[in-house]
Amino acid sequence: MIGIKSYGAYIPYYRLSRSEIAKTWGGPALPGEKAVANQDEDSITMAVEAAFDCTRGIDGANIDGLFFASTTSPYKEKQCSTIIATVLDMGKEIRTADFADCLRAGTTALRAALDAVKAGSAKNILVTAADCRLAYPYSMLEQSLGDAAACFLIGDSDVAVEIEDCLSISYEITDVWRTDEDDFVREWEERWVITHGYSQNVEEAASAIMKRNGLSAKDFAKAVIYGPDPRSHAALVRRLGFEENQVQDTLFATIGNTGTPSAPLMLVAALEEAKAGDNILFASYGDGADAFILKVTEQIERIRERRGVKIHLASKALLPSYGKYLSFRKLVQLPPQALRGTGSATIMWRTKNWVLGCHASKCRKCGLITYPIQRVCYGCQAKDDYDEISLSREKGTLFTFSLDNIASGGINPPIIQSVVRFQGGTQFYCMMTDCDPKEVRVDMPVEMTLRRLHEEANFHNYFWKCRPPREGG
Amino acid sequence: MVGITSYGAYIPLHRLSREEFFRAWGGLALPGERAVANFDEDSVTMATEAAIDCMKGIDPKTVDGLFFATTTSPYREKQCSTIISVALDLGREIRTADFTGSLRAGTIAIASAMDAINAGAAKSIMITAADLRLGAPAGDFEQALGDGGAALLLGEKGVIATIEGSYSISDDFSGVWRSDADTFVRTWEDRMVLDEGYSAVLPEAISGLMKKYNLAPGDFAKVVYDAPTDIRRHPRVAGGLKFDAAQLQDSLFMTVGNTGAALAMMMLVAALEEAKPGDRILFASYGNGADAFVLQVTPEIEKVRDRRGIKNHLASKRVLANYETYVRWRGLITLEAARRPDRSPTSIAGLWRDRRIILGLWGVKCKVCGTPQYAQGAGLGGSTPLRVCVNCQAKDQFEDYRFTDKKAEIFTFTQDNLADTVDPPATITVVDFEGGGRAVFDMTDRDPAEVKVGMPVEMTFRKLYFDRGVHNYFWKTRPLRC
Amino acid sequence: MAESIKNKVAIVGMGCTKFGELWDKSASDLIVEAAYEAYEDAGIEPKDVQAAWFGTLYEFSGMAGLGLTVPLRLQYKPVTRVENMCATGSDALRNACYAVAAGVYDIVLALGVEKLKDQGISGLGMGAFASTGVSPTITAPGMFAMMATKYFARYGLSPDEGKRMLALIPVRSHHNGALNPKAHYQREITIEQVLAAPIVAWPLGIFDCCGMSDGSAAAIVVRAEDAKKFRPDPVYVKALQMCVGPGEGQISTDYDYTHVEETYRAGLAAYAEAGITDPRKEVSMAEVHDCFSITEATIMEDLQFSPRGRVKEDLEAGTFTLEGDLPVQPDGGLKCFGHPIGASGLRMMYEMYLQLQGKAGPRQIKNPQLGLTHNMGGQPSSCTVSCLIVGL
Amino acid sequence: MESIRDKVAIIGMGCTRFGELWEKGTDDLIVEAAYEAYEDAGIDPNDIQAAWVGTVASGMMGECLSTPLKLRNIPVTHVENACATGHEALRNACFAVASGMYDIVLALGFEKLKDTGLGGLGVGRGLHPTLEMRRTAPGTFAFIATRYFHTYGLTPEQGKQTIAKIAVKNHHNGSLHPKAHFRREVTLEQVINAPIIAWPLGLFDCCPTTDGAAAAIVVPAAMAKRFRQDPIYIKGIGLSSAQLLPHFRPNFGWTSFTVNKEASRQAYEQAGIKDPRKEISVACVHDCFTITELVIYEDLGFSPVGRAKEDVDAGTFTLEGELPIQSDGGLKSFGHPIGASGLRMTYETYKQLQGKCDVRQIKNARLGLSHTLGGPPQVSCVTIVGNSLG
Repeated sequence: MIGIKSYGAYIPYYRLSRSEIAKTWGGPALPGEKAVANQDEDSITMAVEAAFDCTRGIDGANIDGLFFASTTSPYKEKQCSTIIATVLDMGKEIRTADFADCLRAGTTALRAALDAVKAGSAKNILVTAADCRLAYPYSMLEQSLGDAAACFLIGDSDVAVEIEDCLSISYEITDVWRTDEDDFVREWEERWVITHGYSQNVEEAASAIMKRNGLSAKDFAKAVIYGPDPRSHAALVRRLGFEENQVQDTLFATIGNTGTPSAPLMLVAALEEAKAGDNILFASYGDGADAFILKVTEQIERIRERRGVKIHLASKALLPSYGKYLSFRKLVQLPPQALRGTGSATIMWRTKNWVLGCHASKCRKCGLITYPIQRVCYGCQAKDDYDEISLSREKGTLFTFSLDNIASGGINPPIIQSVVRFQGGTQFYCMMTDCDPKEVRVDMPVEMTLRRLHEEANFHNYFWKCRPPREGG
Repeated sequence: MVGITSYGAYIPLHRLSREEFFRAWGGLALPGERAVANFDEDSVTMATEAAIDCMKGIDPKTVDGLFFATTTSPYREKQCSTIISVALDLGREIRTADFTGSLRAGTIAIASAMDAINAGAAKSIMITAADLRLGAPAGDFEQALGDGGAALLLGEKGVIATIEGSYSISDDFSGVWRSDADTFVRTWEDRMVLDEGYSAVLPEAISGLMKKYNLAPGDFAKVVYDAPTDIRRHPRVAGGLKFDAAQLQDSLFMTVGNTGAALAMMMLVAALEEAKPGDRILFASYGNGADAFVLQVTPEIEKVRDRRGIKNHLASKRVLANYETYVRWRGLITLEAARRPDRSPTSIAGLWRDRRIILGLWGVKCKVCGTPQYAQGAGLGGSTPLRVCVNCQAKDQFEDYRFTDKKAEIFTFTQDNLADTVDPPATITVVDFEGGGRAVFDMTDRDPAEVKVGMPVEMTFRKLYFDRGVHNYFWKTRPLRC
Repeated sequence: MAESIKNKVAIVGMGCTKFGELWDKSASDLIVEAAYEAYEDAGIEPKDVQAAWFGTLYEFSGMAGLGLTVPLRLQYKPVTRVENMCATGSDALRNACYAVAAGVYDIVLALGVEKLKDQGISGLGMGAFASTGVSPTITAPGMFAMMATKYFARYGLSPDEGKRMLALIPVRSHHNGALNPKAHYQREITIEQVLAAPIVAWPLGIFDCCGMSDGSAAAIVVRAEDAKKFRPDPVYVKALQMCVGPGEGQISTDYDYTHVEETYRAGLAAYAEAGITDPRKEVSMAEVHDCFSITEATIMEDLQFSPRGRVKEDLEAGTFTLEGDLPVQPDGGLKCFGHPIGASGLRMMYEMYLQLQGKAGPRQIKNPQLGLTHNMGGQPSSCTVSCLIVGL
Repeated sequence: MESIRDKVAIIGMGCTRFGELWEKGTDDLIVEAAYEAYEDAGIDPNDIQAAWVGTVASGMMGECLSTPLKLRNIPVTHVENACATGHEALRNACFAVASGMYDIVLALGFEKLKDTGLGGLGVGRGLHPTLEMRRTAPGTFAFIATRYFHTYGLTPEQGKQTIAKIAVKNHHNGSLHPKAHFRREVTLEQVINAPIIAWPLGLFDCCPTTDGAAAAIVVPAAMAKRFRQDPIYIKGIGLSSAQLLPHFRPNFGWTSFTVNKEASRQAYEQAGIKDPRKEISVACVHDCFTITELVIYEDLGFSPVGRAKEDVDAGTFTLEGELPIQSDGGLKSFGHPIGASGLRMTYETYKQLQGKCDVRQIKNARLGLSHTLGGPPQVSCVTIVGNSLG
């Protein structure tokens, strides 16, 4: 049976209290907080994090496809799935695809992965979904939207969740949208959006798949159903006949509506609590709806050590101000920075193994590990005699650091310049992110995270940073 | 075995001689001409046209999925495959997906459709690809790029070309790219782009495919893969792989230009137009990696010979008078605003309510008197579906009646110089459909001097205009093409 | 059985501003000027007005009854705002007449106004009505041009012949307008000028189109039996008819684009109400809705002034000139007055009123008995038509 | 392997005033430094047979020197070696003279930094864009401070107090030098309380950005006395380049620089110095940041490893101390016009050895050391001069 072999999630470290937004603009505050991607995060970096979480203990080389779903891809013409696959050290002979334009793209990609595995054209496919959507400042939507990513590994052996049936409907409606030139999410009148878009479609798809399988609400341990806001969600699940204890929370109060990864993220949260034998109804929405019937197997216990939703949720820091959020999202004009980075397609391509893959060279003669890759060994001068090893998942310690007030050009100072020490003395020079400068100490443990470093030569340049380890994993 | 069951293509009517770019900017004129989408076309409309061509004689009910591939989607958050599926009158319980990001998006979508059919999740899936990429003025891309679309229907029954095998590689190299904020295609140094991208990765995929299926260059009647903007690289790859020049499918560079995510599929359509049963075709495409397929043509191919495809669309053309028209159509210069009243604000609720009427051009036929009728309303308050027959006043006695595929005749028309349009005068036609029905539409792809009362026209799916965040798609009339 | 309005009410006073691009005047200015001319003409005080009907189309010219009461400071009187596309002015008068005929009021005011020239654009928008945005990219001249295209095709006129026929209409209207101090355009033109003018919407050129103007006109309506108390020469209402079509022109293949059924039917009804059997003979003069030359041409046929397909002969014979059998647009028409929408119907009536009272100066038609006004709102394929007849 | 010791001599030197010389271009700086050197040596410009010019970012080719000085058809070589560039010009000039090829040569270093509109030094080039992105010089040297404090058990407060004393000392010396950029004393409190640039380094821990030029006339040792009675002889020149940036060097400790140790070892060996702390009379070292000077004490063998603090506290390196360091005020007071710095330091040791330093004069100076460190610490040059042969 084909299904989900592993799951992973990512929620940014930073949260913004909705009352902070309301305090800035006046007007009512929705309860809770939203997850806010750091200024160096985007949908690619978040998808990478979720994929790492999902592939904990799984060798990237054994995965033969990666699908990326997002409505906030940083490129119009350049495949983001390839970038992510490179980071994950997946091979070259793999299937990659970017699914876009639709908040349902995550489950659309999931279905495509199911097809590919079922059709025998791939064994294991990673499906990542991430979004970092912008709402107009001062709008109510600004309080609702959050940033996050989710990931599933789809395969046909050792599945933790069997996918027993799926159903899709497609629906032409311009309810919540962005054109190719829009920065901010547009929305038509809310009641219409909910009634004729979300509620009608999801109800139709969910009812149809239950009917087709001769199931009713009571047959499910959990109903994992996308919800743009808690109230509409509650009304819908009630109409579908679910009791409160069957309903998976929308994560609205803690993360916000995250768009493409929203329903997948809820599913991750549900699976964290699921027991073997549980039936789950899973549905997502966006220009139509996708519905799935899932059955949890005993293999679920094998993948409990993910950071997933629960642990990522617990690991957080509140942004001190709304202004910080504005600067993170570049919604205010900041002073120009005299950046030194000069992007170069040639250099980035040539060095993708160590830039994206986080590869160090390990000398075959003396065993010394050096980052970045060195052709002539620093220890024994052996030439071109090394293996590439990835440091991306290694844990290290902070060997030395400085809190650099000038490196940032005055924006969000200080930059935490870091020298990370890995086992065997490997040094990794980088910046630290997701950390309060006051808490930086020599010898503190750190882990690596891929971030968007800068935009030069019209590329988004991604590179690794270190951060205090998030909980778990 | 899964295969292609039908094909279709679309090339805009208008072409611009590359000499016109030279006239405007000096520098280097590439040979030939390029296809230029009309001001009212975009990747959604061109993909729709190609899909309509592909659907000729096929019942929409038999198609249960539509995948759209492009790098120039008009929306970032709104599924375009859904829009196209409504225009094609596909059902609601269908699979839709937008594949983007890569110039290989078309073949990626094909691979996904094959999976879905092989997995039994769908019987027949339409893959339609179109691109309308912009080269910055005065640059090489402006000359080399072209606009167009192609569509393939995949399924298991009535296969015209079986897909016998496939091979994909993924490669994180972006020699030609656009970030989320870019309007124009960017490129790195061309030699590096070609040496390390196209000329390295594409042959690797093709050789990998041949090796995997134990095939040699001589086993193929045709080899079809897309060309980069530097056209010289296209035959060079073939030569390196030991294919004869005769085996190589023309890149459409001289006639259409590089159509991005649609190019490989358009070339495949051109190849299928000439293919004979039993021909084996190698089909590949490049873009952040490469996909390669082995196809084998079946006798069923003869059943789809009536497509407009590439050949007929190529022959049907009008050469644009000058570069300035191109610049105007692409919105590359700011023109004086028309001194006309603002348009009524677009009501999205209205568009949604009438989505089948607007996107699917569905009208009604009176069950009492048999009169077909299409109501688009007078503009005030949005159009409303017909409830009462215009002829016999019977109320709610209608059956659905579709006008998209009906030919029509101009009853009367005007050339409106006052109307706010990118391509004045606005040619407005009152048309009577064959079989009955009357409606008023903008006319496109027309020569104003040739419009006559009684002239036969057909319907084409276009973008009327952009208003407050919405691309308004609707149908227009045009002189019969092909 | 419905009764007729014939001879139940009378107009005892009228006012009309100068029409034109009145940059220095607001809608309120125009309202005051038209109303006070009417008060004075009727010999009444403002406080004598018991109720009013206010015709205006666009919100920028005034909304609700307040648009009238505020500038005129009408003290807590009932005022109804009437809107019926281009027939708005006529419909304001029509409703005022019905209220008086009903015996509810003795003295009422009907006033129409439109202030178009504050928008900075040419042409009339559809305002803030939401739409699906898929209507054709067409303008008013474009809509009517489609009648010309089809009229020429149907009656075998080459475009040149057709245009030459239509050109006679603006040449005549400009001649009349040149004689009218209140007209927007007061300049004669030649056929050659008309034919050589730039094309607006083929086959219509600039001189085939009416202007864009500001203006206002007003009438004081009283019961017929009271009319002579106000003046010796009141004008009596003989017919008030209106026909609103089902909008089949864009849907039904039966619609022929060479005539407007609504005009034909409104005319038929008005003639019946007024007891007219031979309109060409009995109607002394007419002000019709000549928004475009082709519109007037087809109206002549729809109102049975000319036989179907043969208006060309009448135009060439000068039938509709001031000196002809049936003078049309004696004041210069929409062509010279422009079309401040709410005002037009009452402006037409103002000319009929003056002519019947023999006060039209150099434009005076000899011995008129019955005058007809015709307003058309919308587009050929979907419209509202009013047809009013007044007489001595 | 032979030694450069006593083979060549410097017979004339020149140095411009250092500072934000808004009104002066590179040509002005070059001409001023060169003509002071000509005059000091008592030679005519036409006597120059070859020249070496050092600049990192202010000029290209030998022509950048020959054009302003109108040097006619003689060989001019442009050298560049990061912050050791000035020293490199001198070093290569010395080698050419020692080889017997030329008799009278000019070595000149200059840099015009204040035309860029930037507060800091210009761009380091050649590093990968993603690695170069946010790298700053203070950020890199702050790594050393963090790690030095940590390794030797200093609290951040103790560490900052220690390096602050270096800034106080250098400002004191600079206040006595008419050509210095900063000629103002600072107090310990001022240094400690200054704004943080890159923690733990504050504003006064950093050298300024400055324009300047310095030049030397080099001749064979045997000819030196023909020009003047008090020529200064080259005793040793050591140069060391690292094989990998410290950022990426496995097991790198961030408390000292191997290149410093290696360059000084070479120079001491050539000069026959066994105990540098005792034998060197005066030293000008690369105090781009106070922490750099601290570790240089240890790298160059002036202080025991990990115990420079004791020497700092004891005043060992003040003008009156056992081994005066930065008698002219150092980079801290002169700034760091990169190509000029090595020659500016040599200018100070030259003048000290000739006894011409007025209020800054060190008694009985016999051997002077100058040291530059190019970075992100990866090249080090140590030049030792003496005022007598043998």
